[in-house]
Amino acid sequence: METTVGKARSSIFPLIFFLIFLGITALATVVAAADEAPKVDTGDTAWVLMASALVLLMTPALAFFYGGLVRRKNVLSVLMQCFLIMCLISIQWVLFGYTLSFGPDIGGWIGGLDWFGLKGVGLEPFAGYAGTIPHQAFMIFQMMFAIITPALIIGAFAERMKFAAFAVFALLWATLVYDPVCHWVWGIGGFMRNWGALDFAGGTVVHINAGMAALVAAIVLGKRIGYPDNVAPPHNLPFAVLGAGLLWFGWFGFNAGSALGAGSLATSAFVVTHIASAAAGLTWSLIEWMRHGRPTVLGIITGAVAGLVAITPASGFVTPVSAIWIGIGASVLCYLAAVILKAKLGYDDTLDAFGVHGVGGIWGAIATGLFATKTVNAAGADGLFYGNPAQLWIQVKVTLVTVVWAFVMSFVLLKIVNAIMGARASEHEERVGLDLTGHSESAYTVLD
Amino acid sequence: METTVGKARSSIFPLIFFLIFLGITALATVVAAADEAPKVDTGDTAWVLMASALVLLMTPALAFFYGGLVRRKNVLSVLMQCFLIMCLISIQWVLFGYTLSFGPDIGGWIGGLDWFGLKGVGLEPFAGYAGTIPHQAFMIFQMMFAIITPALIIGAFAERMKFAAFAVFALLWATLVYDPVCHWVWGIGGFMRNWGALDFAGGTVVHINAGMAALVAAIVLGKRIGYPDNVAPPHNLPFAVLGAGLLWFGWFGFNAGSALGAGSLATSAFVVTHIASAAAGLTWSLIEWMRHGRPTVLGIITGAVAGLVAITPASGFVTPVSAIWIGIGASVLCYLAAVILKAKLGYDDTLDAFGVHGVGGIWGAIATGLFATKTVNAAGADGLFYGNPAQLWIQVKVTLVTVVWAFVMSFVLLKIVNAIMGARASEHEERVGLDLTGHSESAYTVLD
Amino acid sequence: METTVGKARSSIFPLIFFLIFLGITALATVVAAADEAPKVDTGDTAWVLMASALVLLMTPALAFFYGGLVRRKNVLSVLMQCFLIMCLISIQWVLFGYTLSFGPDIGGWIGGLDWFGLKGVGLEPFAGYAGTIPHQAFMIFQMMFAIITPALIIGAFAERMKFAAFAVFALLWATLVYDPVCHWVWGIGGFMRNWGALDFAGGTVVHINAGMAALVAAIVLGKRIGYPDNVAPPHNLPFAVLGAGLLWFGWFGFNAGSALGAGSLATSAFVVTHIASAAAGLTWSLIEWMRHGRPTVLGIITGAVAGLVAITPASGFVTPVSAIWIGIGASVLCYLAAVILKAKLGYDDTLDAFGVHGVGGIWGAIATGLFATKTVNAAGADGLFYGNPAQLWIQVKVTLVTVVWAFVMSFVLLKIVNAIMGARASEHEERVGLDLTGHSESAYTVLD
Amino acid sequence: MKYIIAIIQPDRVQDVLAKLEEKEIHLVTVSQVLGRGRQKGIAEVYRSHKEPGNLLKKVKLEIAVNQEFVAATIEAITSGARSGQIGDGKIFVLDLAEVVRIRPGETGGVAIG
Amino acid sequence: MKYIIAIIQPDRVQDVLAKLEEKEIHLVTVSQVLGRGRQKGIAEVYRSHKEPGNLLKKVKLEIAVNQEFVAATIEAITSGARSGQIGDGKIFVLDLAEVVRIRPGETGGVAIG
Amino acid sequence: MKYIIAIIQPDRVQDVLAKLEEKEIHLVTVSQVLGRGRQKGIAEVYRSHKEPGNLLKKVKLEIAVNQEFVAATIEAITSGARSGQIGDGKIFVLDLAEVVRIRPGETGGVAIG
Ligand SMILES: Nc1ncnc2c1ncn2[C@@H]1O[C@H](COP(=O)(O)OP(=O)(O)O)[C@@H](O)[C@H]1O
Ligand SMILES: Nc1ncnc2c1ncn2[C@@H]1O[C@H](COP(=O)(O)OP(=O)(O)O)[C@@H](O)[C@H]1O
Ligand SMILES: Nc1ncnc2c1ncn2[C@@H]1O[C@H](COP(=O)(O)OP(=O)(O)O)[C@@H](O)[C@H]1O
Repeated sequence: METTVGKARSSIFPLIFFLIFLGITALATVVAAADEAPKVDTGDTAWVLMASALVLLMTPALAFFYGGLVRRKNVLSVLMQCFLIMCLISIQWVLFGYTLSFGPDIGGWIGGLDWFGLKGVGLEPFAGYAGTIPHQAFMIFQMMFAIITPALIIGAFAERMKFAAFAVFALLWATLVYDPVCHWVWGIGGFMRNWGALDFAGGTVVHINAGMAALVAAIVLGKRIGYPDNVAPPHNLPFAVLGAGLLWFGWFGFNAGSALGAGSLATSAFVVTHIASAAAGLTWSLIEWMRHGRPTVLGIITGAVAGLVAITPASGFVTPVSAIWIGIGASVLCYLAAVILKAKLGYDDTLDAFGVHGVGGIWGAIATGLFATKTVNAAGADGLFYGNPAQLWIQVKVTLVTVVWAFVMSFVLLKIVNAIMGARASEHEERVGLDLTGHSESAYTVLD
Repeated sequence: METTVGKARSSIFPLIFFLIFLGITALATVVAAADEAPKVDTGDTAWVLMASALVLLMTPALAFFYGGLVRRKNVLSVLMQCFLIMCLISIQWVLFGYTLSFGPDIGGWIGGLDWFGLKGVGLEPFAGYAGTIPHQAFMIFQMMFAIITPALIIGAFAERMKFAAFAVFALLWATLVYDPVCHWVWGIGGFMRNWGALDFAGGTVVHINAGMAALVAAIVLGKRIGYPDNVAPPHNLPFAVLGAGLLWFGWFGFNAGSALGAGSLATSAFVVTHIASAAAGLTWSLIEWMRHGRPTVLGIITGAVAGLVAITPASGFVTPVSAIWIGIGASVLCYLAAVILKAKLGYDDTLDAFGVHGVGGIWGAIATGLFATKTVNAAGADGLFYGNPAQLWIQVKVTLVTVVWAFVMSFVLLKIVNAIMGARASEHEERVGLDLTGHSESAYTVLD
Repeated sequence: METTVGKARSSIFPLIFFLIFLGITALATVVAAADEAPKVDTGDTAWVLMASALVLLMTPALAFFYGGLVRRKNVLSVLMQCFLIMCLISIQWVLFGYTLSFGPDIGGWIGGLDWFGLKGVGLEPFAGYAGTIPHQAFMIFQMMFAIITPALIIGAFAERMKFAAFAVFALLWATLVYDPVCHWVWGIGGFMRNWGALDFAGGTVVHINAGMAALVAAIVLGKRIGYPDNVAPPHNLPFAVLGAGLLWFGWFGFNAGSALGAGSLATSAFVVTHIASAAAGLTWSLIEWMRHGRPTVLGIITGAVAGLVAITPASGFVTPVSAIWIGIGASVLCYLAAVILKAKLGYDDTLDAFGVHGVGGIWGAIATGLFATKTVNAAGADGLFYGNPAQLWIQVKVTLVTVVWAFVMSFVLLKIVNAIMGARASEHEERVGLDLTGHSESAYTVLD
Repeated sequence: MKYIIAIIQPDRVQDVLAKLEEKEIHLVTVSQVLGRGRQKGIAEVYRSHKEPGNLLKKVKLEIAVNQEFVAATIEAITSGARSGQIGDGKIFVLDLAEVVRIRPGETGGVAIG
Repeated sequence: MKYIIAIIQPDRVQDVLAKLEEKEIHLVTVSQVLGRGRQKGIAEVYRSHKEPGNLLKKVKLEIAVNQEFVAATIEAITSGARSGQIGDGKIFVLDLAEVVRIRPGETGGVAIG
Repeated sequence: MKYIIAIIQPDRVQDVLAKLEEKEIHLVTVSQVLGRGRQKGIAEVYRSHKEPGNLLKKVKLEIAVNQEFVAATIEAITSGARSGQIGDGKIFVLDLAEVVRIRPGETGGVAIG
């Protein structure tokens, strides 16, 4: 594979230069790694490839989770938006998304275009990110995150956004909002990474980012006709349950895959992910049971997802027992946001993308600063409860910056899209349904 | 990871003491293993993590398999029961289920509480159970079994059990019925394990256990209103097919994952699992074809599941060709039970949880005693057909003990729950449907 | 595992003899491999097992992709056909399918019966096919391909074929059409393999083969009553989307699994598979958007599948950027075939099994001859664009031979089946629906 | 001839059909409807938000009969559908001007059966 | 004015609609129903247990027409729906007292079309 | 007594039910139907093939009322369902010979409410 190696080299040069600014030790490590020509580990690669497949599956899963909750006349529009993102963002990532996010750093803000079109992103490991799997394996794993993040936002504007406007917004958002934050937190040289921010699998990058965009979208697009009292209930709850089940399944790839190898760390992430989800699902049910005398299916699956969201940034740093607390906190806070707060403020976050991902993501980022411990991950840090308040402060800072960034940027982008092409479907389209008006299809036939 | 190791040690002491009673050889092995400080194998870990995810997926899969077969008005109640179990039993397992099942043995009957809250269940391998994967990986893999087992019982009392009563019963059953049997068969020191019982992936622990509980539940709760002639047919067979497909997929993790590594044994288990399922599905179809002139979808998926159940205990010990026979036997016997026997005796096992899991599990346990061969697994034993009748006798003994235990304990627990809170839904609730009366939701909207 | 080894040996002898005819070098390699007693690699095995599970899942996935697109009264018949194939072909493969396909070669045309009933297909690696995983792992992985290929054909005759006739045809086709082509292309000694044909994961063996059979079936069985204007639209598009999502997920196993290990090659195959699918889905949407002003859900999922089909033979040999071109080409060509050509010629390929798999497969086989490069896979070859027109010519030859073979054989088999038992359902059965008339079931209840 | 429309509780369908059988009234058309009546059903709750307007699931029966069967039909329906609780439903009797059996093209009283 | 209700076989809907078109009868309301009639459908079998009571899937057409169209409508339906086999269905003709078009609020004969 | 059948646009159901409430007309039966009318809906397109015959989704309301409520009912439906665009729907008024409440077995005018 001569040429690939060649390619790889050529783009390692700028990297090496940059590394000098990172200090000799760092440099040493990497160079060393480079010298030893890091060997691909089959077990690690098997796991990261499988994890990538699992995370890819999360987008169709999300499509069903969301699609089951909308009205019969809009279910296809949701599935379509999710599928479009799977296609569109994948190409964006290959062409320039990956290099903007992980390419050679420019001042801590963004990756350079050196890896445009994956040039130089070869099949040899790139020690800077993952020393035991092919660089392309890391690239494709990260691609799946870039795909699902904008898809999460759909929950906020479901049932009323124009498809064309959505497509443009999604592409802009992925490029101008997601890629930068991704670089700040995970890219070599990213300033938040240098602050020592802990975000194992995307609490800030994925959930806070998407959650805030969701809140903005709900506000900018306004309420659906008839909201809150004349909007029909979920048209197919079993679909939502199917989606939730597949999300839970896929999330193992999301979090445990972020260990970028199959060892103790992946195992730990896998375990706490499951536990937090279970604790959160149980908590949400109990809250409903106490408040209404009956736990609901929608409640338990929403809780489980909230738990998965909250554990995401913490999943590589906390113990199983801490995971229970994180899960409980997730359901309590997300319930307050999705049920109490939303009703109070009156914005129409159709499927609680903000209530669950925004709030859950913020809680997760903070919780990481509370429960993180080096006993789980020596490469991590200790949190407040392990005697290190500094980490909590870092987490707070990172959260605030991301919240502000995502809010402002999403607002600006939506306003621009709206000005150019109109973001909201016409009243007629909304009444008839987006499936027929937007895609000339109906989800189900009435007669045989 | 100093502390983790520390923890691990601290709770290995009682284990070592106990091991002394087990004789020097056993002791030697373990200590040796401990001395060599077993290294985590990335391939084995990747496989066990993936297998854990697959087994977790089986519970939502089961939810759809069951949910598709009930009436429209009860589908959510089934999905809810499955999801609750995913949450509830996970927490139970973390807090005390795992230590009761696999913790340091107490007289062969139960595990001690040393590992309460996973204390000392760390990220180092625990050679006693699996020497090449982190101890927590083994713990989480086993957790998924503890989750799905009580979920299997749902099939017997679907459409008529009160949700609260169900929740209490599930927790009690997991703790007082499942955990002990799990310890007897798989826990170090468990008496059945010491008998030399062969149960590769849970024929006794999972299927006979759940199957007998199902029979008891069907009897104790009584028939549904209108059974057998006025109960509407499956409301959504495609959902049942979806569930069956995902169960088949997940079962590879269930059986091949039980090899706790990715090598020849896992491969062998994977292969025979698939073959037995195929043979059984085909057999059930042929039986129906002969008896009614038409094979049914419900029939082929039921057969496939029966085959998966039957091969479970044998999956680490038999050849591909034996797997065909086991599959054929499974469908013949389960068909007799679910169709002929049930009609004769007149109990209302709604979805044949006993007919498929009870009968299939018993057949599997016995078949293991017939077809097992050391050529497949040197660590196993030969069965009757390989000249070792003793093994068959062991299998029979184990089966009988489990059958009696599960029957009696399940009966007692159900009676207690019934006495305290009433296990059966009111006639009104049953007529209106458990979705609306139990969870204030309907699965599908009628109008758009 | 003495005996297994014993077995393995015993049937390696004929193989060795045959190898002599293959020349000393080949012999040397294998013998060497044999001498070194190849060791099972846990990472590679974990990946191949997982990939096998993924490919198995593709058949239920296909069932939903197809099932969602037919009318309400025929959905079960499609699910049933897919499930029957899962059972039937698995047994066929174990008994004689595998040995016919991969057994010791007979004159380049077919495998001998030496491995009848998997005799001698043990748990040791078989270096000739895959040196780092158990032979049975290779066997089961290949089995999943043998299952899904005939299932693909269902799309062409859906809604009008008699179940019994289908069962007989499927078995004959798998044995007399699939197994030989599989041997030619992938079996040691297969003549196309010796030509140097490149087919990484089954463009010819799977897709062209099934696609041509589909065209034949559509022609031989004739149009459905009311086609084209009075055939109701897809009865459940979300099911089709679910199927497409799971197909995409499973295809990672299909293509990346074909690397038979977890390393750079698997990673490369994984990456290009995803990219081609994304590019194709996007392309199909854009075509519809331009032609009708609205992109459809059915369109984007059809495009995504077309992309997956086209990249299949190329997946081990091309770069990410080439994958984009292959994906674009797939959607353009398949759109022309499924929409323009089909309407012109007027045959009723119900779900475009030919339009997507036949045409997409042909494009993929040719494209491999254009875009293949040794920089990705040293064991491969360069294509036209990398200065080697010879490879293109080989690909064309292979395509032509497969097209002719599949067309003629499928035609003959269908005619025979038709003559013996009648392939087409009666008008009454077709009007009432195949679910009720063929399986005595209805997919959904109308009342609760 | 009369065209009788009855709205009943979904779980009573089998009982009513049986009763009709007893009275030799074999021909019935059944469909699913939603009803708003006196009965206040169980409110559905999503994200802790109570759904307004309780449209409950009901089943509609349509039966065309000759005059002499009207009483028997009503009798059969009421006996089969009555639970005594609110929500049992209603029976509406309309005049039926003409009936045509599609098959042989008979009309009137003979066609109805 | 008459209110015509027809119960036909599901697979005949397109044919009947076409026939109605020919007779310039464009306005129709269609719905799915279950019917118990003379036709003894194929019994459904689950776990080898034959389901009782064969409610077969049928389609219901509702057409409001002025007196002069009644014959044509019945003619169109019968011709489109007739297969000659049992189960073809029935046509019921009811008197229609009044019709109101919601849009402009027209009433009577003019509103019907 | 009259038996009123109305075909309206699906998204108007809530509005109409509300209007009916205002006029104290609580009892309604609702069902989903397909309608072919003047309104030419958006054609569905599958594999770039336009589906023929546009049967649009509509909702059917059935309301049995005493004579004195007829006007109010029609008024409520029209006001709630009217968007002014084609497709708003129709109201059909049939004579209702008899009503029986299943529960206590009342009949006639009292049973209707
Ligand atoms: N006047 C009416 N017009 C139309 N439908 C009615 C009328 N009265 C009752 N119904 C139907 O009958 C069902 C049962 O009526 P309800 O008032 O709930 O019980 P009951 O008839 O026992 O008082 C209602 O849900 C509605 O569908
Ligand atoms: N008297 C009736 N009242 C209500 N529905 C009827 C009546 N007669 C027939 N039907 C409907 O018409 C359908 C066809 O009737 P059936 O007796 O099966 O065939 P045919 O009309 O050819 O004798 C039945 O399934 C039922 O739905
Ligand atoms: N004469 C009729 N018979 C039966 N149904 C009708 C009739 N006229 C209208 N409808 C129903 O009313 C619906 C609306 O009618 P349409 O002509 O589309 O709008 P408008 O009533 O505003 O002219 C139609 O889809 C159909 O279901």
